[in-house]
Amino acid sequence: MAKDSKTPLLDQLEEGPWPSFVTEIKRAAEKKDSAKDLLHQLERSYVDRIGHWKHGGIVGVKGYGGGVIGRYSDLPEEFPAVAEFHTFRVNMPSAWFYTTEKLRQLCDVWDKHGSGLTNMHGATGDIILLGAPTSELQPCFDDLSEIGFDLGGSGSDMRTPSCCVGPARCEFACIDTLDLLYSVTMEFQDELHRPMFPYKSKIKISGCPNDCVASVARSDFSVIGTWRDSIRVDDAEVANYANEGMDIQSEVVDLCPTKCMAWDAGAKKLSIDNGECNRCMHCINLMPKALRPGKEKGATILVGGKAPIVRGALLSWVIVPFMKMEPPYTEFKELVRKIWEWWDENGKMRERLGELINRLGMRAFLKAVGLPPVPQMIRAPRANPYYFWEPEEVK
Amino acid sequence: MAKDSKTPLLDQLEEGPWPSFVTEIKRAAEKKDSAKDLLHQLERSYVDRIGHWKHGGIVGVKGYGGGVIGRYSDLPEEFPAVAEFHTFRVNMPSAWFYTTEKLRQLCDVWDKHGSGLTNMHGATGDIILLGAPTSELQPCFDDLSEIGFDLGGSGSDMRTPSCCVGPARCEFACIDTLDLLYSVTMEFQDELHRPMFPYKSKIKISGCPNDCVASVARSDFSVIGTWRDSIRVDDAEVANYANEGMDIQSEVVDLCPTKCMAWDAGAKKLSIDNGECNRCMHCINLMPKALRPGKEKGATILVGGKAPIVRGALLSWVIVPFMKMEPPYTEFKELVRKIWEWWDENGKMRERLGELINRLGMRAFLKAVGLPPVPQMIRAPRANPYYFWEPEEVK
Amino acid sequence: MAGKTDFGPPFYKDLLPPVVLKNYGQWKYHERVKPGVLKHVAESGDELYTVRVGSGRLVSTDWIRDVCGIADQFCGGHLRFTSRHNLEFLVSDKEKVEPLIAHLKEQGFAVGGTGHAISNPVHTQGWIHCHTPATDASGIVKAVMDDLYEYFADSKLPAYCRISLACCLNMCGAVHCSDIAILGIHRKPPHINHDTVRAKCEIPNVIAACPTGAIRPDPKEKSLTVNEEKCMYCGNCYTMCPGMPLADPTGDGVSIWVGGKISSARTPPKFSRLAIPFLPNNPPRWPEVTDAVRNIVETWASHAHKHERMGEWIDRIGWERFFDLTGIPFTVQLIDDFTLASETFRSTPAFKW
Amino acid sequence: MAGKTDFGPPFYKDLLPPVVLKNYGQWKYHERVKPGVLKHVAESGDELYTVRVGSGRLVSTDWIRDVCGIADQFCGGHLRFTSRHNLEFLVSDKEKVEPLIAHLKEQGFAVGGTGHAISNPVHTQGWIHCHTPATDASGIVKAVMDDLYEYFADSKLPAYCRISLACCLNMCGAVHCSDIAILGIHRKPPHINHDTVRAKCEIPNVIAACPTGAIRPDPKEKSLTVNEEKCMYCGNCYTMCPGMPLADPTGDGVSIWVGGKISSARTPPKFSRLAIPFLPNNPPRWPEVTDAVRNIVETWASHAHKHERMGEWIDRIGWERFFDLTGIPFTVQLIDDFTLASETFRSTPAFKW
Ligand code: SRM
Ligand code: SRM
Ligand code: SRM
Ligand code: SRM
Ligand code: SF4
Ligand code: SF4
Ligand code: SF4
Ligand code: SF4
Ligand code: SF4
Ligand code: SF4
Ligand code: SF4
Ligand code: SF4
Repeated sequence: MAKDSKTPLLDQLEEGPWPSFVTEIKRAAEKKDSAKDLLHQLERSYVDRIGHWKHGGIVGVKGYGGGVIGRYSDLPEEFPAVAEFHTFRVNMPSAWFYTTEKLRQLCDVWDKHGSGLTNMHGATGDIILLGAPTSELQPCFDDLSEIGFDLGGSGSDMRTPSCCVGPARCEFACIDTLDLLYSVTMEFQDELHRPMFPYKSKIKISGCPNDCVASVARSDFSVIGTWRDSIRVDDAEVANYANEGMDIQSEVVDLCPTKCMAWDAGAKKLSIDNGECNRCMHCINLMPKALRPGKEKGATILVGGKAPIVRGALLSWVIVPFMKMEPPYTEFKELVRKIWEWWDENGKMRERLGELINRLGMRAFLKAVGLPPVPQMIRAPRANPYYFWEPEEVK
Repeated sequence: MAKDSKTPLLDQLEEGPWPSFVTEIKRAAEKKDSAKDLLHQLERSYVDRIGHWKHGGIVGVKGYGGGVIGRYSDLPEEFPAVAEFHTFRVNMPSAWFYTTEKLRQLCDVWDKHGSGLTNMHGATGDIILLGAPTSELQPCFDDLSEIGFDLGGSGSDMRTPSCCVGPARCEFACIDTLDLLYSVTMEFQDELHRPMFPYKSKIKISGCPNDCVASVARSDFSVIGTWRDSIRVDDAEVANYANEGMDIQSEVVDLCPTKCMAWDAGAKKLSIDNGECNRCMHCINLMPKALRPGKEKGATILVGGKAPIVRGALLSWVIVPFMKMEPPYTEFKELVRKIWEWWDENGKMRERLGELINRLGMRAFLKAVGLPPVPQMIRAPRANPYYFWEPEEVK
Repeated sequence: MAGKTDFGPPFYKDLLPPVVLKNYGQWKYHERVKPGVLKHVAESGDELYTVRVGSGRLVSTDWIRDVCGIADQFCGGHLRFTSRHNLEFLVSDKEKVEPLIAHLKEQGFAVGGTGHAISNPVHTQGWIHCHTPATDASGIVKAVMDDLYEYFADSKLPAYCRISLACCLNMCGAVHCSDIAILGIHRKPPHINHDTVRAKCEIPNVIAACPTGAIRPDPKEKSLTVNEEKCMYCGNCYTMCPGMPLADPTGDGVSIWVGGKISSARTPPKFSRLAIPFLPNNPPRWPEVTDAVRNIVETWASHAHKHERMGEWIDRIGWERFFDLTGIPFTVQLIDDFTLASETFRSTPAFKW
Repeated sequence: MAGKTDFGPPFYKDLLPPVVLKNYGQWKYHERVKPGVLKHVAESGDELYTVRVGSGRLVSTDWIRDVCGIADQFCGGHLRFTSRHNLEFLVSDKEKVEPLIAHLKEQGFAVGGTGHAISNPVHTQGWIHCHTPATDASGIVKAVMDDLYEYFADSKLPAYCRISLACCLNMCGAVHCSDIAILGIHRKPPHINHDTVRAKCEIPNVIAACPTGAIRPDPKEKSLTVNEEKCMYCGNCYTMCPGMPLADPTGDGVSIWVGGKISSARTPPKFSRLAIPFLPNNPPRWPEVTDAVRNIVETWASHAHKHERMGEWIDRIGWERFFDLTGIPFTVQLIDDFTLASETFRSTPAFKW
C-alpha cells in the first residue's frame, strides 16, 4: 500500500454541488487499501495526464466465460493494492428496481471481497463491482450467488440486456419491458455467460418511441414499443391543457412531423388524422393527461445499432414494423436465434451484426432470416442502379 | 442499301401528337441511303429488342483527338449504308441561339456529307450530326470550319461546356452565362479538343440557383449564379400579386425553407430577414415582378457532379461559396487549371474529379488547391471520430 | 481555311436577336402568358415573347429548314433551343404572337412545355446510335409524350415535372435527378463469344476495363470468363471487346425512378430513387412504361400541394405512403445494398402503417 | 448454493414497491410537479411521486447504505436507478415528498434532472479503470456538472439536453447520439517499446488486431512497426500488447460533438457531429471543456424554440449559423473524409453567408 501521500488535484474535485466520486473513493479508502491505492494512482494519472492501467490475461470464475474484466496497474510496485483490480459485471434487476435489503446484502459481499467501490450502474446497465484481486473472484462470486446475484456479460457474448421503467411507472409503455427483459435474460443465460459469437451482441428494450434506454443507438437488437391503431384522445383534458396555458397550435400541432393534427382554437378541439400519424410521441409527451397511445400494442424490432469501432457508428434499422409482445415471447426469441445463427455463420471476428448486414447486404439478411421486404424498413429506396440480379429473377 | 422492306413497328410511332423521330428519319431517307438503312436497322432492333451497333476503333479528323464518335453496324451486309455511321459533336453557340442563316449553312454541309439527321441537341449540349462514313469525316469537318463551326469534346478531355439562357432572356441571371461560357470555351480549346485527362471533365454554367442547365447533377464544375446582399423588394408589386389572387402566406412564406419571411396580410407587406435567407429562389420565382436577386452578384462554384458509373452518382459540392465573375474570369480559369492539375497528377484512369476527391478526401483536395475550409462547404460536420491527425497538427 | 483548328463555336453575340442584344442583362421580369408562351419585359420597356415548341430532338435537316422558314417569317430570322431540346421562337412584336401560334398549330407543331408542365424529356441515343443501350430512347419518349401530351400542352400540374430517359446506366441523360427517370437496364452479364474474343479483343485491356474486376482470363479457351456475381452490367467490357455483348431481349428492359430534383428552390437537389425495378422492352409503344409513368404523374398531381415537386411530395408523405397511393408493389430490389446503403435504412419506429 | 450458475438476475417482481405492483401497467398520466419531482397517477387513482437525485455513479458501499437508509425512512425500503444512473426515490404518500426533499437537501444530495434539464451525463471508466482512455471520465463529468448545476437543479431549458462522455472512441458511453458528447481522443499512434513487444506480445495476433492494417512486422527488431498514416488510434493493439501504449499527455485530449438525439419525438434519432476537434486534458477541472460546453448549451438555450432539441435547432438554422452563433472556429478536421463523407458535403448554392 502506498504511503499516505497527498492528493491535491483530486481534492479539488470534492468541491462543488455535483456529487463527488473523489469523496466516494476516499470513503472506501478508509476501509480498503485497494481504494486508497486507486485514489493515489488516479492522482498520479491527473499529474501525468495518462492512465495507468494495462490489459491483462483473461480472468473469471468457474462455469463462466465472461462477466469479469481483468485489469492490472502498470505501477504495481507503487500501488500494490491495485496490482490486480478486476471488475465484476453483475446482472442488474429489470429497470434497476431494488429493495434496500438486497442492496445491503450486495454491499456486505462487496466489502468482504472487493474495494467497496461500485458503479451504479455501468453503461450497459450492469452493477459494476469495481476492483478485486484475482484470488477474491471465485469467493466473491460464490457469495453473490448466495444472495441471488448472477453475472452479466462481457467478451463475445450476449451482453446484459436492459430495459426502461416501462409499465412499472410509465403510462406510455406499449409493452411489458420488465417482463420481456427478464424472460429474454433467462432464455439466453448460456449466450450471456459463455462467449460463443463473432463479437458482442446487445439487446435493449424501450416501452415506446421515446426510447429511454437509447436502444436504437447502442444495441444490436432494439425493441421499441408502439401501437397500430389510433391515439386515444380525451377532449376535455386537451381543453384543460389549453386553459392552463399550453399553446396547442405552436407547441403541439406545428411540431407534429407529419402535420396530421389540427387544432380548432375556438371549439378547443384537437383532431388527429391517425392514418398519417407516425407515432413519434411528441403530442402525447406534451399532453399525457389528454392523449394516450392506442390499444393495439406491440413492438417495432430494429437491428444493427452500435458504436463507431471500426466502420463508423450505426443506428438500428427497422426489420419488423410490428410484432405482438406477449409471454412467452416465442416469436421474438426465435427471431433472435435465427439472426444469431446467420451472424454466427457469416460474421467475421469482431464484426457486429450491423456491420455484417452492411457487408452482405440487407437483401441477403432478409432472405436468410425469412423477413419480407416492406417500405417501413427504409427511409428511401436506392438511388443507384447497382442491383445485382439473381439469375432466377431474370425471366 | 437494304431492299425497301416495310417498317410496321416504327410506322406506329408516326401517330400521336408528339413530334415523330420516325417521320424525321423517313424524310432524310428520301434523300439518303444511310438514313434509309438506319430506319431499317432500327426496325430490326424493334423486332429483336436489342441494338445493332458495335464500338469501333478511334476515328477522327486532323488535329483533333475527339469530337467524333465512331460507330459501326453489326449487320453491315444487310445495312451497308450504315456499316460506318459516325457522329460529329459540333460545339453549339452559347445558350443555343442561332440565326436561320447559320442553321441553313449547317444543313447544307450535313446534307452534303452525312445522313441529313441530327440531334438538336445532344445531352451535353453539342449539335450532334448523326452518321457519316469514315471517308466523309475530314471533308465534312473542312466544310464545317468554313462556316465557322468547330468540334465539341469527346473522350478524356474537357467536354463541351454549356450554359443557360441567362442574361439573354432571364431576369434572374446573376452572372453573364453566355459570355463566361464563350470565354471558358475559347480559353480551353486545347483541353476541349485533345484528350489529356484521366477521364472526361464537364463544366456547366447556370445564372441562378434554379440551375436550368442541371449543372449540379452532371458537371465536374458547376458554376451557379447567386448574390451576397439582399433580395430587392417592390412592395407595390407584392401587393399586386396578392390582389391578383396569389396566397402569399401559403404559396410563398410557408414554403420558404429558412422561414425568414413574414407576410402582413392586412398591410399587404412582405418582410424578409435576408441574413437568414439561403437564396433558394422560391419566392423570387413566384413573384418575379416584385422580388429580384440582390445587386452584389457572383457565383458559387461546386465540383464533382457526375452520373453513377462506377461508384454511384454524385451531386457537385460547394468549394467556393462566392466568386465575382467578371471578364476575363481569371480567378475562375486559374482555379479550374489548378484543379485539373491536381486531378491529372492523382486521378486514376477513368476516375472523375468527384471520385478522386472522395478517394483522397476533401481535406487533401482543399489543401492541394489552396481553398480555406468554410461551413458553407458542408451540410453537416463528420459524425465519425476517424480523423487522421497529421504530426504537425499535434502539439 | 481548311486545316484551321481550335477556332471555337460561333460568337454568341453574332447570333442574338436585336431585342436581346439591346436588352441584354436588362430584363426586369417575366409572365407566363399562357401555356407555351412566356413574356419577358426589359427595364427599357421592351417586350420579348417566347413561344416554346416541342421537338423530337432527332430531326432532319428538312425540319431545321422548316423551322428556319417560320423564324424568318415571324422572328426576324432568329431562334433558339432550350436545355431540354425544345425550340423557342422569340418574338419582339406582340402582334405576331397569335399568328405564329396559329401557324405552328396548323403545321402540326406542339406548343407548350412552360410553367408547371411536363417538358421535353431529356434523352439519349438508344438503338439509334449507341452500342450499349438496354432499350431504345426516342421510341419510349415518343410513346410517353403521346400519352402525356395534355401535360405538355397545358400547364396544369402542381409544379414542374421533369421526365428524363437514359438507355443504360451510363446515364447520358443524367436522369439521376429527375422527377421521373426512365432508365434502361441490362440484367444479364455479357454472353461471351470466344471466337470473337480471340479474334478481336486484347484480353488484358478487357480485364482492366471491368470496374468490378468481374472478368478473369480463361486460359483453356484462350479467352475470358465473367464472374456473374460481380457483374453490374455496365457494358465497359463490350466497349473494349465486341465478343462480349450484353444486349439480351429478355434481360434488357426499363426501370423507373422518381423524386429527383435539380433546382434549389425550396429544397436542395435530390437524387431520383428506384420505384419500379424492371419493365420489359415492349416496342413500339412500351405500354407497361407509359402506364407506369402516367400512374405516377397522376397520383402525384392529385395529392401534391401547389408548388410541390414529386420528391418534395414524397418527402412529406413518406415512401411507405408513396407505395400505397401509387399501388406500386414494394420489392427487395428497391432496398439499397450498394456503398451508402445504410444511409437509406430506417432508424426510427416513427413510420406510417 | 456455490457452484450454481445461470440463475439470472433477481426476479423484478420481488423488488417492486407495492404501489407499483398494484398499478403495474395501469398508469394513466404523469405531471412534472417541480424540478426533480414527477407525479404518476394510476387508473386506480393511486399516486406515485418520484424524487430524482443525481449520482456520481462511482459510489462506495457506504453511499449505497446511506441511500438505503433514506429509502427505508421515506419509501418503504424501495428505490431505483435510472438509465442515466440517477437515483429515484419512489414515494406513494404525498405527505412524505417535501420532508424527503428537505432531508435530501440537508444531506447534500442533488435533486433535479427531470424535464427540460441537463440530466446525469452517461459516462465511462476513464483513468479509473480502463486501459485505453484518452482522458478521465468521472473528473470531467464532475467539473462539467458543477459548472452546469443550475440546469440540473432547475428545468429551464428549451428541451432535453443530454450530455454524455466516453473516454476513447470505443464510445462505451454510446455518446454518438447525444445533444452534447464529450469524447476522449488519442492523436498519436502507439509508441512501440520493442523490448516489451518481444517479451510480452504475440506478433501475429497484434497485427491481426489492427482494424486498419497499420501494423507490420519489424524483422530487424523482431518487433513491430506502425504505419502512422493508417493508424486511427483505436487502441486495439494495446489491448493485445502492452508494448504499444497509445496514451500521451500532449496527444490525448477531448473532442466535442453536438446535435445528436435518440428519441423519435418530432424528428428521428440523429448522430452527434464534431464541433470542436480537440481540447487539451487539463485536470483536475478541464476549464477549456467546461467553457466550451457551457457556451454551446447557452447559445442553444438562448436561440432555440420551445421543445427544440440541440440537433433540431441546428437543422433549422444550419451548421454555418451554428458556428457563427457559438463563435466556434470551423476547421478542416470537421469536414468528413471517412466512408460516407460525400453524404455530408453541400450540394446546393442555397446556404447562408
Ligand atoms: C464498463 C463499461 C463503461 C462504463 O464505465 O460503464 C465499458 C467498459 C469497457 N468497454 Fe465498452 N463498456 C461499457 C459499455 C459499452 C457501451 C454502451 C452500452 O453497452 O450500452 C458501448 C457502446 C454500444 C456498443 O456496444 O456498440 C461499448 C462499446 C465498447 C466497444 C466498441 C464496440 C463496438 O463494436 O463498437 C469496445 C471495444 C471492444 O469491444 O473491443 C468496448 C470495450 C470495453 C472495455 C472492455 C475495454 C477493452 O477493450 O477491454 C472496457 C473495460 C473497462 C474496464 O476496465 O472496466 N466497449 N461499451 C460499460 C459496461 C458496463 C456494464 O456492463 O454495464
Ligand atoms: C450523345 C450523348 C447522348 C445523347 O444522345 O445526347 C452521349 C452518348 C454517349 N455517352 Fe454519354 N453521352 C452524352 C451525354 C452524357 C451526359 C450528360 C451531360 O454531359 O450533361 C452524361 C452524364 C453526365 C456525366 O458525364 O457524368 C454522360 C455520361 C456518360 C458516361 C458515364 C460517365 C461517368 O463518369 O459516369 C459514359 C461511359 C463512358 O464515358 O465510358 C458515357 C459514354 C457515352 C458513349 C460515348 C458510349 C461509349 O461508352 O462509347 C455514348 C456514345 C453514343 C453514340 O454512339 O453516339 N456517357 N453522357 C450525349 C453527348 C451529346 C453531346 O455531346 O451533346
Ligand atoms: C429555357 C430554359 C433555360 C435554357 O437555357 O434553355 C429555362 C427557362 C426558364 N426557367 Fe428553368 N429553364 C430551363 C430548364 C430548367 C431546368 C433544367 C432541366 O429541366 O433539365 C431546371 C431544373 C429542373 C429541376 O429542378 O429538376 C429548371 C428549373 C427552373 C425553376 C425551378 C423550378 C422548381 O420549383 O424547382 C424555375 C422557377 C420557376 O419555374 O418558377 C425556372 C424558371 C425558368 C424561367 C421562368 C426563368 C425566366 O425568368 O425566364 C424560364 C422559363 C421557365 C418556363 O419554362 O416556364 N427554371 N429549368 C430551360 C427550358 C427547358 C425546357 O425546354 O423545358
Ligand atoms: C427514468 C427514465 C427511464 C428509466 O428507465 O430510467 C426516463 C423516464 C421518463 N422519460 Fe425518458 N427517461 C429516461 C431516459 C431517457 C432517454 C435515454 C437517455 O437520456 O440516455 C431518452 C432519449 C434521449 C434522447 O432523445 O436523446 C429519453 C427521452 C424521453 C423523451 C423524449 C424527449 C424529446 O423530446 O426528445 C420523453 C418525452 C418528454 O420528455 O416529454 C421522455 C419522457 C419520460 C417520462 C416523462 C415518461 C413518463 O411518462 O414517465 C419519464 C420522466 C421523464 C423526466 O425525467 O422528466 N423521455 N428518456 C430515464 C431517466 C434518465 C435520467 O436519469 O435522466
Ligand atoms: S421509453 Fe417510453 S415507456 Fe419507456 S420509460 Fe420512456 S417514455 Fe416510458
Ligand atoms: S404522435 Fe407525432 S406524428 Fe402522431 S400526431 Fe402526435 S405529434 Fe403527430
Ligand atoms: S438558371 Fe436562373 S438565370 Fe439561368 S435561365 Fe434558369 S432561371 Fe434564368
Ligand atoms: S429565396 Fe428562398 S430562402 Fe430566401 S426568402 Fe425567398 S424563399 Fe426564403
Ligand atoms: S445512356 Fe448508355 S446506351 Fe444510352 S447513349 Fe449513353 S452510353 Fe449509350
Ligand atoms: S458489364 Fe461491366 S461489370 Fe459486367 S463484366 Fe462487363 S465490364 Fe465488368
Ligand atoms: S470508452 Fe474506451 S477508454 Fe473508456 S471505458 Fe470504454 S473502452 Fe475504456
Ligand atoms: S491504435 Fe488501432 S489503428 Fe492504430 S495501430 Fe493500434 S490497432 Fe492499429
